[in-house]
Amino acid sequence: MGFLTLITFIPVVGMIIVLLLPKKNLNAIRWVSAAATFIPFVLASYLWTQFNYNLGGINNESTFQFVEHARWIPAFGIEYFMGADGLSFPMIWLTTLLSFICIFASWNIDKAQKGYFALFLLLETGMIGVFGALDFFLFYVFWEVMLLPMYFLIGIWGGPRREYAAIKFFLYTLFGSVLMLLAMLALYFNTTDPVTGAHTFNMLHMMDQSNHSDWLKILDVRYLIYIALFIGFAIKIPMFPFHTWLPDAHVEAPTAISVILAGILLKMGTYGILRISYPILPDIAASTSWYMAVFGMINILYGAFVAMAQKDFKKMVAYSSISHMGFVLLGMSVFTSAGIIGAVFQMFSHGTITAMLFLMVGVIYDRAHHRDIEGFGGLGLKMPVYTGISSVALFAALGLPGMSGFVAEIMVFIGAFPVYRTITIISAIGIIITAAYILWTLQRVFLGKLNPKYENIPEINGREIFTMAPLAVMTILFGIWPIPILNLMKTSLNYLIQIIP
Amino acid sequence: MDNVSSIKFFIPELFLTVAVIAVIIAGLINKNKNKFLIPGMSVAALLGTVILSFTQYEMGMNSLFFNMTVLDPMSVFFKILVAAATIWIVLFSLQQHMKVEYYILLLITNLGMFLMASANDLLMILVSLEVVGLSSYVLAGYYKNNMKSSEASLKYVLYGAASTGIMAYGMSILYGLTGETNLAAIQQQLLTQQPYNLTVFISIILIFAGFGYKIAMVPFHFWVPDVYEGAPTPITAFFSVAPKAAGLALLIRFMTTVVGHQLAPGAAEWLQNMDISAPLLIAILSVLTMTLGNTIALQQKNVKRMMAYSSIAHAGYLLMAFVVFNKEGYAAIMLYLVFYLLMNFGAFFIIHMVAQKLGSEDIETFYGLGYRAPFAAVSMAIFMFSLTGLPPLAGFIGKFYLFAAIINGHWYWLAVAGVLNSVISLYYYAGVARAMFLVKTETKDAVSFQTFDKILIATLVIPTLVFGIYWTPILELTMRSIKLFAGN
Amino acid sequence: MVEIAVIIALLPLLAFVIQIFFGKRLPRQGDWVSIGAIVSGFGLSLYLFIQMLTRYDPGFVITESFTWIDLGSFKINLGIYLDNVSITMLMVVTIVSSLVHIYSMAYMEGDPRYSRFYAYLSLFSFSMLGLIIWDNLFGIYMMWELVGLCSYLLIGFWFEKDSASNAAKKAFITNRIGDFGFLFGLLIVVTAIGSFTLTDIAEGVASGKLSGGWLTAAGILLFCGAIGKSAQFPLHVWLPDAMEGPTPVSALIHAATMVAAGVYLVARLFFMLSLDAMIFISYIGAFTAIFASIIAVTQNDIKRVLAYSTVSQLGYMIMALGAGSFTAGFFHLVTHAMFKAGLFLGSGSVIHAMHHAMHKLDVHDDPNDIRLMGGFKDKMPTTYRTFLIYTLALSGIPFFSGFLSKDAILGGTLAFAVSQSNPIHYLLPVFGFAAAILTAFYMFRLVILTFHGEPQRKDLYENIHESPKTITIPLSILAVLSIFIFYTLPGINPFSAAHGWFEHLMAAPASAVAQFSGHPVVDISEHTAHSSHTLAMIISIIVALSGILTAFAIYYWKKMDVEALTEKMGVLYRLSYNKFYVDEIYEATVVRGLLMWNNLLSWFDNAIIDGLVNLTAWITRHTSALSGKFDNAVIDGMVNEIADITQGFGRQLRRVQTGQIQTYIFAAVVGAVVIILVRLV
Amino acid sequence: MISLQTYLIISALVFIFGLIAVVNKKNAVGILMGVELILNSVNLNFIAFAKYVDLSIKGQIIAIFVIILAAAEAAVALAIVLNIYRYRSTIDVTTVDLMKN
Repeated sequence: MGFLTLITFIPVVGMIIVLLLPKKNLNAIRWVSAAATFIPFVLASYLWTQFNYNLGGINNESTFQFVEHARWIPAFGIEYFMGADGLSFPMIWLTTLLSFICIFASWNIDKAQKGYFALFLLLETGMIGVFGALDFFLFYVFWEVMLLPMYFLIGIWGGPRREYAAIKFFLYTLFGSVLMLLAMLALYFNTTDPVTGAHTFNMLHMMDQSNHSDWLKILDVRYLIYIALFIGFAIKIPMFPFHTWLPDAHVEAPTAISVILAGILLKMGTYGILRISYPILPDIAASTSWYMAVFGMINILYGAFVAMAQKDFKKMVAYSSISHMGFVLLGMSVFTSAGIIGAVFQMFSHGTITAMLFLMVGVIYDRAHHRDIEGFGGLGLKMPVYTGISSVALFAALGLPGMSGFVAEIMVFIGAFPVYRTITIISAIGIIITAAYILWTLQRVFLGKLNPKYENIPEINGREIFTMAPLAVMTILFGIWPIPILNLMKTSLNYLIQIIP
Repeated sequence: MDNVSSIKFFIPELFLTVAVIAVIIAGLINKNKNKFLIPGMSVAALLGTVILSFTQYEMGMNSLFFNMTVLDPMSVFFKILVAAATIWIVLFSLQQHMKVEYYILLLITNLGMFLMASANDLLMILVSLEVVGLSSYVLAGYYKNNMKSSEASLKYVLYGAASTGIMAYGMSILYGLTGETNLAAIQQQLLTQQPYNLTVFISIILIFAGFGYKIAMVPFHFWVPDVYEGAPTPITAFFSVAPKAAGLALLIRFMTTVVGHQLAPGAAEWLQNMDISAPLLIAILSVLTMTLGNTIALQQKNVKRMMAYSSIAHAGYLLMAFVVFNKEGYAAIMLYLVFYLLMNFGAFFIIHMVAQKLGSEDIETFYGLGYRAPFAAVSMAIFMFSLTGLPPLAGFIGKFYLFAAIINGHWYWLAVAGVLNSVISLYYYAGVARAMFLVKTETKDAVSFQTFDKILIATLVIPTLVFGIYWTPILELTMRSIKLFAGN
Repeated sequence: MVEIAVIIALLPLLAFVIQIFFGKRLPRQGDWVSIGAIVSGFGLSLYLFIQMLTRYDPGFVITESFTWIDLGSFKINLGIYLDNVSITMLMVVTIVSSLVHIYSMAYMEGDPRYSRFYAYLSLFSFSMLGLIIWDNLFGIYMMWELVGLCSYLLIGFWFEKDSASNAAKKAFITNRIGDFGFLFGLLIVVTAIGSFTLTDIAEGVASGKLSGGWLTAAGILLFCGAIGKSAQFPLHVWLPDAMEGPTPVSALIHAATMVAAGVYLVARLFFMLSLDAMIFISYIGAFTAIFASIIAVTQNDIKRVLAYSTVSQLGYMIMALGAGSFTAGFFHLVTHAMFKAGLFLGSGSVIHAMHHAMHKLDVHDDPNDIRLMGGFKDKMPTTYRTFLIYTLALSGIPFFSGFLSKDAILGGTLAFAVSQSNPIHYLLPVFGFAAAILTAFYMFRLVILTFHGEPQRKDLYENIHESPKTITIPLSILAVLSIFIFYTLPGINPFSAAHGWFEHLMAAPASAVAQFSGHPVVDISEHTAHSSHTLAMIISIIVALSGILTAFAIYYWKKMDVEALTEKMGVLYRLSYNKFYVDEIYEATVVRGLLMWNNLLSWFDNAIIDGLVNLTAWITRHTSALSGKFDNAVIDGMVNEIADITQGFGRQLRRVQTGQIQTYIFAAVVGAVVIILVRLV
Repeated sequence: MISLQTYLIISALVFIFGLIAVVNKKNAVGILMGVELILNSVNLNFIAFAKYVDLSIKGQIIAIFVIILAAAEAAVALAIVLNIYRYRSTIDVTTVDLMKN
C-alpha cells in the first residue's frame, strides 16, 4: 500500500476507531482524531522530502509521483489511480496540516463529539482523495464524499441558521457536481484507452487529444463539456454569481469547519479547473480565458466591496475569501508562468491565511458569543497576544509584503498584466479596497477604547495559539522565502502552460 | 417448445405453485399455533425458488409452452430479484403476525411476477398481470379494519381493473392488426404488413396504460400515492419494488420485441416514419414522471407518502435508461433495480419501525430521532442519501449507470433533466435527515428496536454501502443476464 | 561592503524579533536591544560613509544579487545596490533613528507598551534601511509597504484614542492608493523589461524596450507611490493626521525618513524619467509646496504646523527632482532630515513639558496648542536655542544647512524654467519663492508664540521644566548637524555647497532616457545654472528675511492685530485654517461614496443575487394564495430559492391528486388521449 | 354477413360507454360494471378479429380467458367494495378520499 493511500485512508480508520469508542470518553475521541490527522500530516511531510522537483506530472503518468494504480471496476474502465504532482502535492500537504490543526480548533465542541470527529475524519479522506485522484470517477466519488459530512457538520454543529446554510451548501454543490457527472460521462464515452481500446476514466488518457473520439473533436461539444465542468467547479470556488452559498455556510459553520471550507474546499474548484478542464480541453480553456479573467476581476472587487459592508466579523472574512479567490481565477486565466504559479501559490497561501482568519474569529466568538464587528473595540488592550496574532492574519490577508499572500498576488499581477492589462489594473484596485476593509475591521475590533463589556475577557489560550501560530509562521516564512513551495509547483505548472495552445 | 418438454424449464414456478398449496394446507392444519411455521415455510419456498432459478442461469434462450413464455437470463434475473424482495418482505412482516392468507397472497403474487418476467404472448401478459393485480388488491387492503387500508384497496382495484381493461382493448387492436398474439410474431407481421401506424400507436399507448400503471409512470401513476399510503407498510415496500421490477421486465420485453429498433433492421425506419418515435415518447414521459414525483414529494409531510412520490420519481429515472433501447440501458435498469430494492426497502422498513413505535409516519415523528435511535437514524440517512444518488452509496452507482447509458446514447437534455431532478430530490431526502439530526426536540428518551429488525436493516445497509464501493459482482450479473437478450 | 550594508539592515530586524517575543521580560523592557542595534548600525554606516569620503568617487556603485523566485521562464532577482546616495541615506537614517531611539527613552518612559514601541521602531528601522539598499523595484516595493505598516503601527500606537486609530488607518489606506499607482508602474516596467533590477531597467530603457508613452506612464505611476508616501497633493491628507502618533515617531518617520522615501524613490528612478514625467512631478511638488505652506500659516497645533511644513518641504524636494536638479533635491532631503527631526523632537520636548505640567495641575487641555504657550524660552533654554537653530535652517537663512539646499533647489528650478521654451514653467520658481516667504513666516510665528512673549497660561507656565538629558542631547546633536559646515566641506563657503563633498559625490545619475533618445532630457547650460543660482540666492535671502520680519511685526511687535487680520483675510483664512477642506471633500465623496457603493452591493448580494428566485417564489406563493390553496407552512424554514419555485410547482401539481379515484382514472385516460393527440398533431 | 367494421364500431362504442361509466358513476358497483363493459368490448374485438383476420382460434381463447379474469376481478372487487360498505355504509366512491394530495 502506497503512501498516498495511507494518507487518504488513515482518517477513515480513525473514524472507525472513534465510532467504536464510548461516547463518554471524550479525551480518547479527541486524541484518536488528533492521531488520525497527525499521521497523514507526518507522512505527507515525509513525502515532501521525497518529492522530485523535476517531474512534471499533469498528463504523463511516468512523471507522476507516489503513483498507485490498481484495478477497481475493470468492466467499466474505472481504476484506483492516485498520484501526486506539483499541482496536487502542495494541496495534499496543506489539507493534512489544516485538518490536524482543526482537530484542536474543535476541542471545545460541546455536543455529540463522537459524531463530529467521525464526520470530520471522513471529510478529510474526501479532501485528500480529491487532490490525489487521477481517475475521474475516483475524483468524483471523493468530491461527493465530502458533501455529506459537510452537510451534517454545518447542520448539527453550526450557528443559529445552520439548517438553512447546510441545505443551501448541499444543494448548490450538488447542482454543480451533477453537471460535472454528465460532463465526466460524456468524456468517458469519447475517450479510449490507447492500449486496450476500451473507454476509460483515466484522466491522463482523457488529456491525450488523440484518444478523443471524432464527436469530442466538435467545437460546440467541447464548449458544452467545458461549461458543464466549469459550472461545477465555479460553484465550489465560488465564483460570482454562484457564491451566495458561501457567506451562509461559512458564517454558520463551526470554526474548524469554516477553516476547512475556506482553506481547502474552495481550492478544489480552482484545482479541478487546473487538473481537469485545462489539460483535457486546452483549446477551449485558451479561448475562454478572457471570461475567466473578467470573472476573476469581478470576484476580487465584488468580494472586497461586499466584505467592507459587512457587520458580521465572520461574514466579512467569508467575503474576503471570495475576493481572494478572484486572484486565483485571474492568475489562472493567463497561462503565463508567473500568473498560473501565482494562482496556485495563492491557493496555498490563502489556505493558510483564511484559516487563520477564521480561527481568529472563532477565538473571539468563543469568548464574546457574538460576531458583531461594531460590538467589540479596544480588545488590543486586554488581549495583546491575540491582537498580535490577529494582526498577522489580517495583514497577511491585506497582502502585506513579507507575507505569502503578497507574493502570490504580485505574481498574479505580474503574470496577468501583459495579457489583460485593463482587467489587471481594475483588479488591482482590489488591493486598496482590501486594505480599507481589513484596517477598518482591525480598528473597530482591536483599537479604540475598550468596550467595558469586555473588561475581563480572557486572553487567547495555549491551545488556540497552537492552532494559529504554525499558520502565522508559514505565512511569514513563505512570504519571505517562497522557494520551497514554488519549487514544488513550477515544473508541473510550466508544463501545464505548454499544453495549452 | 411443446408443453411437456417445457416442464423442465419451468421447475421454479412449479415449485412455487406446490409451495403455495403446501402453505395453504399447513395453514389449515396449524391454525396459528406456531406463529413461525407459515413465514418459515414461505421463506423456505422462496429461497428454494431463488436457488432453482439460479440453476436456470446457464440454460440460455428457451421458448416455453409454444412461445407463451421464454426462459432467458434476463427473466431469471428478474425472478431472482422479485423472489429475493419477497423474502425480505416476509421477514419484515414477522412482527405483524399476519394471517396465513397474507403469505399465500405474497407467494401467488410472486408466481404472477415470475410469469410477467417471462411472458412472451399477449395472453400470458394479460393473465400474469391479472394474477399479480388481483392478489395485490387484496394485499393492499389487508388491514380490512383500517379505513385507509380499505380505501387503498378500493382505489387500487378500481384503478387496476380500468387499466387492465384499457390495456386489453389495446391488445385486441394489436391482435387485429397482425393476427398474432406472440410478441415476436406480432413484430414480424408489423414489419411485413406495415399497417397504418397511428393505429399501431394508439394500440401501444393503450397497452402502456396497463404497463404504466404497474411501474407508476405518468400519467398512469395516480393510484400510487394513495395506495402506498394506505397499504400496510411492508406491502407498500413490496409494491414499490417487486411489481415495478416485473412490470419493467415486461415493458422491456414488449417494447424491444414489438417496436424495438435494435432488434430488427428495418424496424427503425418504420419507427422513424412515426412522427413521435417511441424513444422520444418514453423520454418525455420519463422526465414528466420524475419531475412530478420529485416536486410533489417536496410538499409531503407524511414520510410514507413522500416515499410514494419518491418511488414515482424513481420510475422516471428507470424509464430514462429505457429510451436508448439497448443492452446498456437495460443493464443499467437492472442494476438500478437491485440497488433500489436495497435502499427503498430499507427506507420503508425504518418508516414502518418508527411508525410502530411512535405511532405516526409524519415527519415530526422523526424529529431528533438521530439522538433517540442512532442506528435506525443513521441507516435511514444512508438510505435517503443513497436514494438521492450520492457516492459512495449504491444509489449513486445505480444512477451513474443510468446516466452513462443515456449519455452514451447522446440523450443529453434527458440527462440534464435527470440530474436536475436528482438535485431537487436531495431537498426532501435531506429533509428526513434534517428532521432526524438537525432538529432539536424536547423528548430525548431512547427508542429501542428489536434486534431482529436491526439485523434485517443491516442486511440492507451493508450492501448499500459495499456496493457503493465495489459493485463488480452485480454489474457482471446484469451484463450476463442481458447478454443473450435481444439476440445479439 | 555589501555584507556590512545587509548587517546594518538586519540588526534592527533581529532587535524587533527579540523585542516582540521577549521584550517585556528583559531588563528595562529591552530598550537597550533596539538602541544597541540601531547605534551599531549607525557605527557601521559611519564606517561606510568614511570609506565613501576617502574614496571620493562620484561613480561608485557596488551591487550583489541572488535569485529569489525562479519560475523557469520568469525570475525575480533581489540584490543590494550601494552607491553614494544609498550610503548617505543609510547615514541619515541611522543618525536620526539613533537619536530618536535615545530621545524616546525619556519621552516614552512609563508607557504601558514601552517595549512594543521599541519593537516597532526597530522594525521601522529595518524596513527603511532595507528600502535604501535594495537594488530593485520589487524589493523597494516590499519595504515600501513595510514602512507603511510601521507607520501605521506607530501612528496608531496609542490606539485607545479613536483619533489615533483613525489617523493610522487613513495613513495606510491613503498610501495604498499611491501604491496602487506604484504597482501599476511596476507592472508596466516588468512587462516591458522583464526585470525589476535598477540596472536592468536602465539598460532596458537605454535600449528602447520601454519608451514613449509607456515610459512616461511608468514614470508617473511609480511616482504615484511617492505621492502617497511623501504626502504630495492630493494624497497629503494623512500626514498631518499622523501627528497623533508619539512625537519621536513624528520626528523619525513623518519628518525625516519615511516621508523622504518617496523622494528617495524618485531619485532612484531619476534615470528613467522622461521629460513629461519630470514636468508632472515638478508641478506636483511645486503645488504641494505652496499649498501646504499656506495651510501651515494658520494652524494652532504645534505639530500640525510642522507637519504641513514637512509636506511643503517634501514638495520642494520633489519639485527639484522633477526640474532635473537631482543633487539639490537629495541635498534638501538630507539637510531637512536633520533640522526637521530636530524641530519635531524640540516640539516633543515642549509637549512633554506641557504634558507634565497639565498632569500635575490636572487640567485637560491640548498640550500641543500653541495658544496655551508663550515665553518658554526662559524655562527651556536648550530646547529654545536648538529650536531656533532649526527654524533658521528651515527658513533658509545663510550659515545653516537649509539655506544651502533650498538655494540649490530654487536655483535649479529657476535654471529649469530658463532652459525651457515655455514661459509657464516660471511658475515653478515662483511657487518656490512664495513658499519660502510663507515658510519663514509660519516658522517664526511658531517660535514667537511658543517661546517669546507673555505666557498665555500662567499656571502651566509655572510648571514648565526643561526636559532631561536624553532629550536635550539629541536636540543638540541635530542642531549641530544643521550648521552649513558639514555639507560644504572641504569648502567653507556658507553661501554655496558647490565645492563640497556632497555636490561632488551625489552627481545626477546618467539618464537612460537620454541614452536612448540621444539628447539630454533637461538641458541646462553651465552658464544658466550659475546665473540662476546667484539670482536665486539673492531672492531667497530677501524672501526669507521678509517672511521673518512679517512674523515679528505681527506676533512680536504686534504691529497688526491678528484678529483684524484674520477678519480681513476672510475666505483665504478660512480655507487655510480648514486645510482647503480637502478632508471634508474626500469624506463626502470618496469615503461616503465607497460606503454607499459597498452597501449597495451588499444589498444587491442579498436582495438580487440571492433573492432573484425568491421573487419568483414570492410570485408563486401569491398566485397560490389567490387560488386559496396556499400553504403557509413553508417547509420549516428551509426557504431555498430554487426549491421555492419547484415547491410552487409541486404545490400546484399535487392538487391534481384529489383523492377521487375517478379523477385518477379520468386523468389517466385524458393523459393517454393527449399522448395520442400529440402524435396526431 | 356483418362486416368487421360493424363489430369494431360496436365494440368501440361499448368500450367508450364502459369508460364513461367508470369515470362517471358514483356507485362503486356501477364502476365495476363499466369495467365489465370494457372487458366485453375487448372480447368482442378478439372474437371478431379471430374470425376475420386471424382465422384461428387464438382470439377466441383469449376471450375465454378474459371472461375468467373478469369474473375473478369482479369477485375480488366486490369483496373489497363490501368491506368499504361495512365501515362507511355507502359505496359512493366520491366520499372515499381520506388520502389525497
